Amino acid sequence: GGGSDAPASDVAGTAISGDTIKIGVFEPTTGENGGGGMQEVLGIRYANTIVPTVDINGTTYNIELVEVDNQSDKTAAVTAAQSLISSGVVGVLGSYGSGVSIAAGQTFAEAGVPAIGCSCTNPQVTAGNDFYFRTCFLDPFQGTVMASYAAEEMGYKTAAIVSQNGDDYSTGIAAYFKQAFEQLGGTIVADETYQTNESDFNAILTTVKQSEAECVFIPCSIATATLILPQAKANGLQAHILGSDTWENESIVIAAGDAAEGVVFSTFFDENDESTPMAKDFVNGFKAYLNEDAQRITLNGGTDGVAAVSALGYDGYMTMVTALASLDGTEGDLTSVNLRDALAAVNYDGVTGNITFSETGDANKDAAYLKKVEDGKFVFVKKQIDETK
Amino acid sequence: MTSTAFLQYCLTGISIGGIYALIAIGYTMVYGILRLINFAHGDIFMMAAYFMIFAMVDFALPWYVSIVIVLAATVLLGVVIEKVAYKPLRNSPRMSIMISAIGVSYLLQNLATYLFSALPKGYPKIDFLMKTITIGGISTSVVTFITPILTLVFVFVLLQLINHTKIGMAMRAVSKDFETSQLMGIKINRVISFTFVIGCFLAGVGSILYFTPRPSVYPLVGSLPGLKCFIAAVFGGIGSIPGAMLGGFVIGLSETFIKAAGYSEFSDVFTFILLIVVLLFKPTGLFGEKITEKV
Amino acid sequence: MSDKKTILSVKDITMQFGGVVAVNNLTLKVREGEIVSLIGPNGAGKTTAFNVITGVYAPTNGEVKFHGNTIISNFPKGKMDKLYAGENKGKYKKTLEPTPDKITKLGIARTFQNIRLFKELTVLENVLIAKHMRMKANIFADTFRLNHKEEQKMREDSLELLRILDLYDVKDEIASSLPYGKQRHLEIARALATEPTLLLLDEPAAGLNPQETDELTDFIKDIRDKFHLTIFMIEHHMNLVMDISDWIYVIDFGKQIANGTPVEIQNNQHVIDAYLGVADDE
Amino acid sequence: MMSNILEIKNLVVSYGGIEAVKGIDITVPEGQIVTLIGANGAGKSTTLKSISGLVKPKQASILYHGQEIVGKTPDYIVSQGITLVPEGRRVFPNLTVLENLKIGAYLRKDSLKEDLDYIYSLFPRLKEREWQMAGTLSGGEQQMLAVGRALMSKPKVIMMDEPSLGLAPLVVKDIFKIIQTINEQGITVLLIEQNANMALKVAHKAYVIETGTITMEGTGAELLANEEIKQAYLGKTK
Amino acid sequence: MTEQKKHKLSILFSVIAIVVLAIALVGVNKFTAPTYMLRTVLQLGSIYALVAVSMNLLNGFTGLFSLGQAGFMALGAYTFAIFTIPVNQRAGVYYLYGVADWLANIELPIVAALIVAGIICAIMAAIIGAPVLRLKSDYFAIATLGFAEIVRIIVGSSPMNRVTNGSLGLKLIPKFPNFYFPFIVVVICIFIVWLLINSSYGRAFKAIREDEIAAEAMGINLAKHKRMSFIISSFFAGIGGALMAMYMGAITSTTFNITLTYNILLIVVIGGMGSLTGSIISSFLVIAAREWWLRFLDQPFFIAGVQIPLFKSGFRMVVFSIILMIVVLFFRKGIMGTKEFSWNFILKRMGKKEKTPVGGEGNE
Ligand SMILES: Nc1ncnc2c1ncn2[C@@H]1O[C@H](COP(=O)(O)OP(=O)(O)OP(=O)(O)O)[C@@H](O)[C@H]1O
Ligand SMILES: Nc1ncnc2c1ncn2[C@@H]1O[C@H](COP(=O)(O)OP(=O)(O)OP(=O)(O)O)[C@@H](O)[C@H]1O
Ligand SMILES: [Mg+2]
Ligand SMILES: [Mg+2]
Repeated sequence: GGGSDAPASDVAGTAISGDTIKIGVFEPTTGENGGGGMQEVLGIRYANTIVPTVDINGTTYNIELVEVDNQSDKTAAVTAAQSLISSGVVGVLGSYGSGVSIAAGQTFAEAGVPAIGCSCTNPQVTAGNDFYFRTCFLDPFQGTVMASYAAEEMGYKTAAIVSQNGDDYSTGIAAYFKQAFEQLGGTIVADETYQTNESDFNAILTTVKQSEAECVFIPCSIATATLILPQAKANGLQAHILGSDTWENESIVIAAGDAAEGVVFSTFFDENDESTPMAKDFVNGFKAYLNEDAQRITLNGGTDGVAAVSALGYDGYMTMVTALASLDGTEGDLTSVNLRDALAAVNYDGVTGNITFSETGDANKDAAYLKKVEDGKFVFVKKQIDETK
Repeated sequence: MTSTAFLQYCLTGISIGGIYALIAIGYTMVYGILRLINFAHGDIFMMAAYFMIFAMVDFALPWYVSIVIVLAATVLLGVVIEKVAYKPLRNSPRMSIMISAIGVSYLLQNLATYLFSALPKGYPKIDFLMKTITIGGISTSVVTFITPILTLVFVFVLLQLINHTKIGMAMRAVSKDFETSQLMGIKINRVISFTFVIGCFLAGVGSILYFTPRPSVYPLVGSLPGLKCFIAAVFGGIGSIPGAMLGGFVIGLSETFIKAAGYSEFSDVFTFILLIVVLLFKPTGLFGEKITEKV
Repeated sequence: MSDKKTILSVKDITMQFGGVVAVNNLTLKVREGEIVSLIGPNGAGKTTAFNVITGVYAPTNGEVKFHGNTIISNFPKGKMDKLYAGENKGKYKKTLEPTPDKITKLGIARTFQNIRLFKELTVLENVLIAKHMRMKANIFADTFRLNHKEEQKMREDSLELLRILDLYDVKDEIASSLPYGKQRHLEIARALATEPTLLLLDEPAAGLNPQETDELTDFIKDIRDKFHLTIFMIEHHMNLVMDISDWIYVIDFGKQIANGTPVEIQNNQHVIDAYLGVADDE
Repeated sequence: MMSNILEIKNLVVSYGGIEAVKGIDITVPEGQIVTLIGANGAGKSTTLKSISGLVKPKQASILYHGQEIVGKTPDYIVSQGITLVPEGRRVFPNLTVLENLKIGAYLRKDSLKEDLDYIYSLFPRLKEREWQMAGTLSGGEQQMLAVGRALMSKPKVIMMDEPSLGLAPLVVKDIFKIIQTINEQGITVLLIEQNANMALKVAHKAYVIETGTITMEGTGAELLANEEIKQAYLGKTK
Repeated sequence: MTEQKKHKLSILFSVIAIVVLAIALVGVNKFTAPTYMLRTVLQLGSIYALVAVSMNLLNGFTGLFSLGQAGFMALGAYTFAIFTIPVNQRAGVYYLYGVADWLANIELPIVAALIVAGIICAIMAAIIGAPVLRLKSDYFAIATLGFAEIVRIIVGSSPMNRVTNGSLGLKLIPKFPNFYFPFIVVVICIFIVWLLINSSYGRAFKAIREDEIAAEAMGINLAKHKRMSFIISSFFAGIGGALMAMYMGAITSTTFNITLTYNILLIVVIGGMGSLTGSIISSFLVIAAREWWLRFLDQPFFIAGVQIPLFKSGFRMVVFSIILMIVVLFFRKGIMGTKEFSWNFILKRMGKKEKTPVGGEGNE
């Protein structure tokens, strides 16, 4: 990271010692994003049970996960990151929610420990940070995808936006959606924001209703989604509700019930996509893993549905392991900085698609999946390819 | 703004305002007696929602039984909190109890996360509350409609209780001076518990009314309503029950109309500015007792 | 009457709390160097009069002059205009409502009926605080100790005062831990530290036993002489009042009902009826 | 021989290590006026507070009608018929004068009308101020209210901590008259007074407390005549 | 004589203690790995110590119950960030909305920006202080809380996009130039507050805390003194906010929500309202406990291969809240009460030993 006293090139990093490799799991398990964060952790834990060891140059190392809770809070995130570093991790996975990742980014960079953001979509996470990678697509792409779906696929001329004040994830996507939608000739007729932890949206929804927008784009947290949907229904809102990647989460459908019908959102992963058979195995395996233990079901929101973030967590872990396995050298010069270089060159076929990283550290993913809620189920709508790539 | 839209906003504002009022009364009563800003009050409200999920979803009890159970459990929770976290600090500096309250608030939030996960849970449907009724062109659910009415009824009953009964007089006496109250033969612990019973009962009712049309519960769901109701209580003059009610309605209505005017981003800013302006003219809130200190 | 200069002159002061008329058209004078007492039944308005003079309450109507300068002046306004019960509505046109600190700066210090010390602070700190007002240094100079000499002098003066008032030995004690009598002394010491020319004492002997009250009598005389003070005092202990007062004002229901020397007052039937009662047989 | 309504044996109270009362014995015969006199800080108020349960003694036996009341809560002790007029008035500032009087009778279930009239006849000033918030009363008015409030509970024993503080001379006399009147009605009085002259005059029995110990006891008249007492507490005689 | 000697000895002891602490700090820097958690805890703890001290100046010393600390920290942090993010990287930071023209080419050195952050907060305090300080106790608290929320929302709102980057927040804020930087700044700031508190003005503040009416009767201008205390407190809160921005490297407006104020209040009360040393000690303890010592509670915990059921994610905060309440129960007035740490205790012991040989010294 620029501005720091430790340019990426000459940090020492952490060396692997002994027969155990520590991987940090930097996720919110409490606070605003505690729910989604936990699901990502579940994906990572599952991956760890599948591949608990890695062979580097003929030596087998155990992989130990070191989990730390960043509390969905940026101040806590920096210390949480620091505590991971001090426990000797060589790589980090996470975090759900871009804000905390951005906050902790420099800490990882200064320590020379590479991090893979699994589901954080804000460009700022990887921009200007040589040590941050990510396995998902970015907000600009996602915003564009949703805008083009609304404008081209559905032919909507007017749209409303509802986003969260002070939240970089939500505001970021909203801004890109607005840009793209207006470029495609549409008009944004209402642009509303709400405060963190808001739970009453009636006034905002009435305004949206008044604006007579044909669709409303609501990039928000899972909790907000479950609140806003029933209120929209009660309010008699006719506009088509569009969501962002966070919305692929069964707890929304469970909590919101039929109020969620018809909602369309973009996501990273389609468990029914035939083109990647790995996905099928993952889905079955993961469901079995969840059902093994009632506690896991609770943490997954009371169902055995597979959240996209779990898949991304799984892929993040596997990407890390692939990079580890590709390291050469022996104990002593196996360092986190070398791991970073290995990651930059990694090529891994994951359940969410093929993963290679660009200059900035972003996965070269060019596809987003659009899904729709029908009869309480997520139904695949279409695969959207990014033409700019 | 069309007239139906206007009515719609009014209804929204009055309804949410009624719930704010119910919670604000809890704040105000506890403050009135202990001079304690009970930071945990919003979280008690949140816990009440989880109780309802247990009762109706996990134990599949009918709604009328569940409501009774929820109210009882919420009241019990409040009384237990008082006994464990506040009572031992009765003779400590005010700030210590306040920190204990913050501690309870953190504890409830974290305990809820720890036990139920941070993912939102659906709030059960109470059918008769969700029935749609149509009045003068706008349709709304029963709950929206009865919330303000219930609030007014409760406020009326409470005012009678506090101003015209012995226990009410005892509450006002205890609020100023524990020792002398004891000298009058008042069992202060009982009076304080009673205050928590009322406060938590109202939080329980508020919780049912609030979550029925907003059926999603997660550990932090009580924090923002908690803060707003605290503001409502101050707005009306902390310690005053009609004040808390008025504060609740004013805040509910004003934030609704600010959002209606297209300034949703700044709705809280306006609310706070309104609060500060009111305080500048009425330094102890709208109905707050003037602190006349005889010199 | 002597030809001493009038130091404090209260004119037509009325103080109303809503409908309650606590002080009603009160006029009185305090001459330099004297000890003047204000007596009257409970609730007569004595403390309220003190509160008006020291700026705690802005009077509803009337004027207060100190050393010949008008320091407080007011007339009924707004709601009070209707409620006002006195007769001099139009007489005082000016509004002058200084805060208590301004009055203290002018040289009027007071003690309170219910002791109001800085309870958690030490005796010395209590006195030093009273000296703060007279300090010249600004907050910057004071923080960075650029006014070392001034601070030094403040400290010395305070210690000197404590020595005179017999509080030196307890200078590092917390004020609230002192026995009641000492607390009364400290209140007076603190008031003296503001370097007043007029000292108002509100029931200085309340809570003292007769022995201690006798000691207080001498003490008040002493400080009057030592600090060249004028003393204006509210008291219910008649021994004390009659012993040291040069002049006594009696008020009832906020109105002056008599004034004169102790002997005159003791024999005033009106005062006996309203306040003193028949003298004891001993 | 009259029975003792209150017997205090070996009362020791300490505030954070400092002993304020160092083992005193006091007996209060039923139907009498007993007074405690002593310098400031001698421990008089502490003694009364211990009896009414506001202060937990380090060690003591306090028998009321032969029943141990140490460790009981203040509200219980009040319910048994022991009332305290606390030092410093302690009226409820946010309650009206009338409500203050009513709350004095908190534990009573019978009609208050007569007693209210009685109190108002003792202190006509309170009648005038019936609806005023007690917090805005003058010092003396508050003192009257505090005494009136205690009387409202119809106690068997009334303990008064400096009831004449801040009262006008006329009212002081009234207070002592009231003390005698209620005593004649059969109420036992335990009185603390700085006005030792008056207190000793009305008292059947008196104790002198100095720095937490009892240094002298006797009938009121005996102590009144005692030279040491005159020297230390009575001041210059007029 | 003994007084003076005591005074001199105390100063000597304090100097020794400071030197020892400084050496310890150098030791930590030299001999621990740069990743060692203690370093983070010390840095963050010192920042919290400064904000806690600034809050204590208001709450503990002047008796003004303010809940506006987070607002001033936000203001300080943003001011600092805006002026220090390297000019050549601004485009990257303001990637979505662009940067305001007036801002595009201003870059201040770190120390200057710190002071500017403080001054902006002081000015803001002066502006809002005039009306708000007329309010009493809890009403003042809620008004300051309102102010803090207003600042936070406005900072993160869309009209501020080109200055504060709106909801997206700022990143690439310069980090501490070296390990010692935060400590030096914090020590200087706290030392100034300490000087202030022990000056005549500090005593006036305490008088206001004890009894406003009496203070006013002593000639203390309430409005003026309250305003001074508010402004100074805000100045240091601003610097604290700026340090926080440096520590974090990236900020958004949600960082400075009401929970932050609660956390600071908690530190102040646990340390003891009206005790600077209390605030300092409690900052380090609270931060160390929450961020370091209790972390293991979030990890699955095994004893002899058996997983202990309670230990799982989230348990740490549950335990932390319980500890919080227990601490309040046992230290009702906080760790230090209103007392400051002092050498008197040790000096008294020394005095006792000394008395026998020196003999005459003690007598006057
Ligand atoms: N703030 C107030 N609001 C209403 N009434 C008040 C207020 N302050 C004083 N009073 C009334 O004014 C009258 C005069 O009170 P004040 O305290 O001046 O009496 P005082 O002469 O000092 O009596 P005491 O000797 O008992 O102290 C009293 O009847 C009191 O009830
Ligand atoms: N709450 C307390 N904490 C600490 N010390 C106390 C407390 N209350 C009383 N004391 C101390 O105990 C001693 C006895 O106090 P007490 O109030 O009983 O005296 P008193 O005889 O009633 O005196 P006074 O005539 O002043 O009312 C005094 O030295 C006093 O300072
Ligand atoms: Mg008076
Ligand atoms: Mg006493």
